[in-house]
Amino acid sequence: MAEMWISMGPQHPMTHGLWTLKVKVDGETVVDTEPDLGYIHRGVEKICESRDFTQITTYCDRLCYASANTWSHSYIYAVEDLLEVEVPERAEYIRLIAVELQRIASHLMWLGAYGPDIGNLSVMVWCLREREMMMDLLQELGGSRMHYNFPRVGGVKRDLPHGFAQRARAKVSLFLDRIQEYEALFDESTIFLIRTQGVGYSKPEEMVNHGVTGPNLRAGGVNYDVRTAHPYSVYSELEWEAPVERPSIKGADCYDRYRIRVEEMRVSALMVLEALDKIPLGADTYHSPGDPAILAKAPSRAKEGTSGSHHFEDSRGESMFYLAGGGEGRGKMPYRVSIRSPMFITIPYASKCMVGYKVADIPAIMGSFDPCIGETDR
Amino acid sequence: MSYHPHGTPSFRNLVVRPMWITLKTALRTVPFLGKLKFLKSGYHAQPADMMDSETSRRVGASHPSAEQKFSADRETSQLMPFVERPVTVMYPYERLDDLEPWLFVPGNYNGRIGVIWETCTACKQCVRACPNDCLHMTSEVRVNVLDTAEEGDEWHGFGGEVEVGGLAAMPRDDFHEIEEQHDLVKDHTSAPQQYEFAEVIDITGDVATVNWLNGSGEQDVDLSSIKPAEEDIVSGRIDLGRCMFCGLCMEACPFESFFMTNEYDGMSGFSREDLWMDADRTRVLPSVHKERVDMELAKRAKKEKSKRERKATKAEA
Amino acid sequence: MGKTVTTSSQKLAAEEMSSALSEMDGVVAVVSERKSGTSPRNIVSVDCSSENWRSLAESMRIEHGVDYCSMITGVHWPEGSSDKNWEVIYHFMRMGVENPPVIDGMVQPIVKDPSKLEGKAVPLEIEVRIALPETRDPKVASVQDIWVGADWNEKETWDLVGIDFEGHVGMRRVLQPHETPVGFHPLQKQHKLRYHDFEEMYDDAQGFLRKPSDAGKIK
Amino acid sequence: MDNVHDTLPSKDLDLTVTISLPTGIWPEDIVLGKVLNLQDGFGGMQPALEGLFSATMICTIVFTTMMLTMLPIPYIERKFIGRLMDRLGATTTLRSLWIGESGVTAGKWWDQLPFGMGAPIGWLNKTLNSIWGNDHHLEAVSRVNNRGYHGYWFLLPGFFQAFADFTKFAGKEHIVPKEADRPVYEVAPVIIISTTVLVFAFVPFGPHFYVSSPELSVVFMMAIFGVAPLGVFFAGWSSNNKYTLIGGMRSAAQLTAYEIPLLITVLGVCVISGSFNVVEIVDFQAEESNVWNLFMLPLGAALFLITMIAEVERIPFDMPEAEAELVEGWWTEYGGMRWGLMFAAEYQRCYAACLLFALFFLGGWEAPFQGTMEALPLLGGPLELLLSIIPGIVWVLIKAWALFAVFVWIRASLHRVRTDQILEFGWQWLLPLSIVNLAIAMFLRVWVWDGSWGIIAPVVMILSGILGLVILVVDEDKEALESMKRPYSTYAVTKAYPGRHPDSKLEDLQRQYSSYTAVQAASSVSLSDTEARS
Repeated sequence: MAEMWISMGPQHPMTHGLWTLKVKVDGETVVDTEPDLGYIHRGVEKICESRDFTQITTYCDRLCYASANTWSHSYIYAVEDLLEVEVPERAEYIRLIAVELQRIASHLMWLGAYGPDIGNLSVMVWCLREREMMMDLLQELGGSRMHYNFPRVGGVKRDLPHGFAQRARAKVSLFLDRIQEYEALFDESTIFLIRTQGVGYSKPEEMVNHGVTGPNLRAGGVNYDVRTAHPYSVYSELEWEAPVERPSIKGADCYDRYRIRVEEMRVSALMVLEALDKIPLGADTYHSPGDPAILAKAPSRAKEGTSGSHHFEDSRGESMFYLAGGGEGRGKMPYRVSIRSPMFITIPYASKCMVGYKVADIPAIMGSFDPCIGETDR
Repeated sequence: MSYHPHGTPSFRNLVVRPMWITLKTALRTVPFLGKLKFLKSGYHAQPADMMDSETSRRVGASHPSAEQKFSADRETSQLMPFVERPVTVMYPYERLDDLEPWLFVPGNYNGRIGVIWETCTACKQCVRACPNDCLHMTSEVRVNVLDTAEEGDEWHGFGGEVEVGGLAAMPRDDFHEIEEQHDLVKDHTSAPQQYEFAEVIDITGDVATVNWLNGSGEQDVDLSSIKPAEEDIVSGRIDLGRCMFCGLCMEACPFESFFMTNEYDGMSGFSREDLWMDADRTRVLPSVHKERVDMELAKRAKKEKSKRERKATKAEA
Repeated sequence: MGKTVTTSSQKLAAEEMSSALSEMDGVVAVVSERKSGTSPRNIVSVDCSSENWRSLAESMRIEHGVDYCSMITGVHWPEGSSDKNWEVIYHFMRMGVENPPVIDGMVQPIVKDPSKLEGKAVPLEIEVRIALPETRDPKVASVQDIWVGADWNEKETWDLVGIDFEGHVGMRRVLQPHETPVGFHPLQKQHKLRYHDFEEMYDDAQGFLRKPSDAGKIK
Repeated sequence: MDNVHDTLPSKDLDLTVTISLPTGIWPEDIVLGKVLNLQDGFGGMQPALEGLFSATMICTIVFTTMMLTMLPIPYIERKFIGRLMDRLGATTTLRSLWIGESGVTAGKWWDQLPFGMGAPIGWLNKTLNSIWGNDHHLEAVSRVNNRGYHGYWFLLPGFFQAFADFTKFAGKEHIVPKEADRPVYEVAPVIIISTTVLVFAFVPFGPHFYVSSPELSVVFMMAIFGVAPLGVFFAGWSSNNKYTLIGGMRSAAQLTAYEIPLLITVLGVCVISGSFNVVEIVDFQAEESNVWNLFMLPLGAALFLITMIAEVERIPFDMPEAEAELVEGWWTEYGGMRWGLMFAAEYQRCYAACLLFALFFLGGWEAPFQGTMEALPLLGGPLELLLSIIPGIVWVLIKAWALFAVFVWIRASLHRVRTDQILEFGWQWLLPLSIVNLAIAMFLRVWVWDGSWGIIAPVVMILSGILGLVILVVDEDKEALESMKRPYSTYAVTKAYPGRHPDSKLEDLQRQYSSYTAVQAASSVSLSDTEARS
C-alpha cells in the first residue's frame, strides 16, 4: 500500500482529549507523525490576569480534569513564593495528603484509560471503581467531586473532617490490596506484555533534553523527582523514596511507564498513611476553617516588579507557574500568569517516539505517556 | 522481542492469571459465595467504624457520621449480610447521599448556593468574591433576623416595630408540617415560605388592619401575632450557567448568611435562561442552620443593645 | 527522614554557578532565596542582555551541564520603562541525568541519594530574564538547537505573547487557530479581556453572533 | 352408470414434470404427472405438496428456533461482563427492588404482576424484613429507599434490549459515504448476513431437528463460514475511509492465519468420528463411543476454541474492528439497519461457533455422562426415564450458552493482540499444533479404535489433557515470587506479588512500615554497588 496520511482526531479514541495526531502510515507501519494542539485553548493565562489570587485557584483546578488538586497546589506554591507567605506545617501535611490522593486518582484514571487502548475494558471499570474511593476522600476535604478548590494562599480551605483518618486508612488499605489485581490482570497477562514491551523506546538523556519529566523519566532508570530534587513541602519529613524502574536495554518502553505509575500509586498510598500518622496536632483533631493552625495570614497584594515561580511534581511531570506581580488593582491581581504544562512538551516527544512502529502501537505509546489535553491547551 | 529484565511473557500467563482474576471479581458479586475468604481478602467489604472512639466522643451523637458503619468499597450490606453486590450506585434510584451521608453535609459539600435571607445585609462580599460574576443582587420581602426572636427569648425586642404603611409578616401555623415534608435535595422546589407577608394599613390599639400580599384581601389581626417585615436587597440571585461551585462566596460571607447547600441535582435546563435562578430558589430556611442564625442574632442584638444603651446615656446627659 | 536535597548544598552549588556566570559580560547572576510553603530554596537568577544570550546559553549547556529547559515565557510591559518594554523569562534546571549503565545484560538504574549530592551533581534551578527595549517586533536568539524542549516553548511564546525567536525552525501557531490573523498575540496588554454580562449571553445564547470587540483590526 | 367419466376425454395428456428435492427433505424424486387425467385423480400431486409443505415448515421452525434461542446471547454478553467488570447486574436489581423503608416497601411492584404471580415475592419480602428489619438507618435500606415503581420488566432486566436496539436501527437513516463504491458497499452486508444465516441450515439442534443434513455438511458449513470475511473486506474497501480500509486489510490478512488451522482441526474431529456429517459426529459421541471428543482431543478442542474466536473476530483477535486505533474498524461508515444486521450477524456467528463446539466436542444433545448415569445400578432406570423426557435441544442450548459465557469471559480478561502477532501466532503455533492434533486423531482412529475406545485410551487422553492444564496453571518458581526475587520494580517500596492478595488490614500495614526499613537497607546496598559499577 502506498503511504497515506491519517488524521487521528480531534475526535478519536486514541487522543485522550481533543487534539489531532496526523499519522503518515505505510500499510501498518507509522512513517511520520505531526501533532496539532490547541482545540480547547481557553486562554486561562489571560483570564487569570484579571482575577485576584484566591479566584485564580478555581481556574487552576480546571486545568486538568484528572488531577485538579496538583494543579491548584502548584499554583498556590507559586503564589506563596510571590507573596512570601509562611505556611503552617499542619496545612502542609494536609496539602500533601490531598496531593498524593489526587496523584493516585490521576494514575488510576490513566490506567483505566490505558486498558481500552490495549483492548481490555474491564480494567477501566475497576480503576474507576477505586477512583471513586479517592474522590470520596477528596470530596470530604474539598467539598466537590472533581474540582476541589482546596488550597488557599497560606494554608488550606478546611481541616481534615471528623473521622477522615479512619476512612482514609480503610480506603487506602483496600486500594493497596486492589493494586495486586491490576498487576494480575496486566503484568501476568502475556498479551499485555507482548503489546507493551519493546514498544516506544525512550532514553533518559534524550527525554530530559526534550523536556520530559516525571514518571515518564523515572521509567528510564533515573530517580529524578522534583519532590526530592527541589523539596518544597514536608516530603523531607516522610520516609519515602521515588520509585525507579529498571528499563529494558534499549530504554524505557510502554511497559516501564506502566510499571512506574503502578509503583507510584503504591508509594503515594503509603505516603498518605504515613502522613496521617505524622501530622502535627494529630489526625483526629479538627480546626475550624481560618484557624491559624491551617491557614496563615497572607497579603492580598503583590509588590510591583516581584515575581514568583515554583516547580511542582505533577502526576504527569514537572508543572510550573510563573507569576509576575503588580497588575491591575495595584497588585491585587497578577500582571502575568504563565503555566508550564508537562504534557504540552511531552506530546511532541511521544509522537516522535511512535515512528517506525505499527498502527496498533499508536494508542499503546501515546497512552503510556498519559496525555491530558486540558492542561496542554490551557 | 527485545530482552526485558522482568515480566517476561510466558505460556502460563497467556490466559490463566487474568482470567482467574476476572472470575474472582465476578464471583465476589454472587450471594453466599462472595463471602468466601479466598475471594475477599483484607478490606473487601469489611464494615469499618466511621469514626474512632476519641473523635466520636468529641463530636457527639449529633454528627451525621456518628455511630455509623461503612465499607470502603460500598459493598457491605447490613440488611442481608450474605448478599454481595457490585459497587455501582444506581442513580437516581439509589443516591450517593444515602450511601455516604457524611459527604453531603450542608456547608461542607459544594452544592447549589443557598442564602438565609434573615441574616443577609447585602454587603455584596459574595458578589465580589465570585470569580466569574454569576451572583447578582435582588430585592425581596423578608423578616430581619432581629425580628425572628420569639417572645420571652433572650434577644427579643431589639428588632423594629410594626408601622402603618410598612410590611408585616405572620408565621404560618402549618409551616412545620411543610418543613417536615420539604427535602431540599430530593424535591427540586424552592424552600417553603415561612411567613405570610402583608401590608399594614392601620393600627388601632393592638389590632392591625393588614392587606395580604397574596391577594386574600384585608383582615384585622392581633398585633402580637405579626412581625415587622421589610423589603430589602438580598444576595444570591445566581446564574447557574456560570457558577462553578467553588464556594468562595460562602467563605466570603461575614454574616453566616451564605451557604452551599447539599443539593446536587435539579440544576439543569433546556436553555441558558432556565439556568437563571431567582433568589426565591436559593432561599434557605433558618432552621437548617439554626445555631448559626442564633449566633448571628445574638451578635447583632448585642450591638443593638449597646447602641440603645449609649443613646439612653446620651439622652440622660 | 526522607532523602531530599539539603538546602545548604543547594545554596553552595547555586553560589558556585552564579559566580561563574557573572564573569561573562552582559550577565548579572545572583543567588536569590525563594520561599514557598515551608521550605526555602535557592535559585540562580540571571539578568542577561539579548545579544549575550546565545553565548550564555551555550556555556550553561556545555560548562555547567544545564540539561533541561523547563519554561520559556514572555511578558509585555507597555507602561514599563522604554528599555524593559518586553521581557523574556527562561526557567532552566540542572538535573544531572545520564543514561543508566548496562551491566552483564541488565540495566542498572541510577538511584542517587539526593541528600548526599554535592558540587555539580546538585539539582539546580536557573531563572534567566532578558529585557527587551520598546519595539514593534521583539526578538531574541532561539535555543531550539541546544534544548529540544525549548522548541514548543518558543512556539507557544511567539503564539501567545508575540516574541519572535531568531533561528527557530518551523515557527507556527500551536495554541491559537492556524488561521489567526498575523500579528494577533492575545497576551499582549493592548487586548483587554471582555466580560459578557448575562443579557448579552442570553440574547445570543450559543454565541454564534458574538465577535471579539477588536475583530478585523490589525493590532 | 358414470356420466362424468364418459364425458371426460379418455386420452391422457402427458404433462409429466419431475421435481428432485435435495436429500433430507424428501427421499425420491417427485413426479407431477397426468394432472389433467381426472380419471386417476389428484393422487400424483400429493407427495409433491407434502414435500414442499414439510420443507417450508421445517425451515420455518428451525430458523424461528435459531432466532429465539439467540436472544440470550446479547443478554449473557451484557450481564456476565457486567459482573466480570464489577458493575451492576440483574440479580442486584432484583434484590434491591424488594427492600422497603420502615415497613413500607418501595412500590409494591409485585402486586402489578398478572394473576397474583408476585404474591410469593411479597411474602419473601415480608419475611426478610421481619428477620433482618428494614429501618431507615440501615445502610442497605437507605440505598434503595427512594426508588419509584419500575414495572415488572425488571424481572428480566435488559433481556428485551435486543428488540429495542432493533427498533432503533430500523428507524435510522441509511447513509452512503461520498465517493464510496456504491454497489460493493451495498453488497457487502448482504454477503455477510446471508452467509451467516445459511450456516444454520446445517446446524442440528437435536437428533432430528435440522433443515438439511447432507453427507458433507461439515465441509459445507466451514466453506460458508469462510465467506463472511470476504464481505468484511468488501465493506472495508468500498467505504472510502482510511480506517475501514485498514480494517478490511487486517481481516484479509488474519483470515489466512486462522482459517487453515481451523479447517485442519475440524478435519481431525471428522477423522476421529469417521464422518463429515454433523449428526453422525454427534451420534458417534453419543451412541458409538460414549466418550465426548473433548476428552479424546483436548488439544483439538482448545485449537477449535481459539480459531473460532479469531473467526468471529472477538477480543483478543478483533483487529479488524480495533476501536482504539481504528475508530470502528471496517464498519465505521455503516449505519442504520445495515449496521444493526451486521452486528446481529456477528452475534449469530458467535452463536454458530458455540453450537459447533457443543456438537463437535461436547456430545451435542447428549446429557453429560448420560451413559454412565444410565449404567448406574439403582438410579439408572429412573435417570434414563428422566433423560428421555428432556428433549435433546435443551442440552445443546445449555452447552452453547455456557460456551458463549466463556467467550465473554475471555473478552473481559484478555487484551488485543497486534496484527503481526496473530499472523506469527497462527503460522508458528496454531498450524503445527493443528497438524499434531490431526495426527493424534488419525492414530486414535486407525490403531486404537476397534468398535469402541478401550479402557486405556480415554484415560490416557484425559490425563494428558489434565496434565497440559496443570502445566498451564502451575506457577513457575514460586519461591522466587514469595521471596520477592522477581525483579518487578527493583527499588520500589513494596514488591508486586502477582499471585497473592495479602490481608492488608491496618496491623499488616504497620508491619509493612516496619519491613519498609529493611527493604530500604537492601535497596541501599544494591544501590551502592550500582554506583560503584557506574
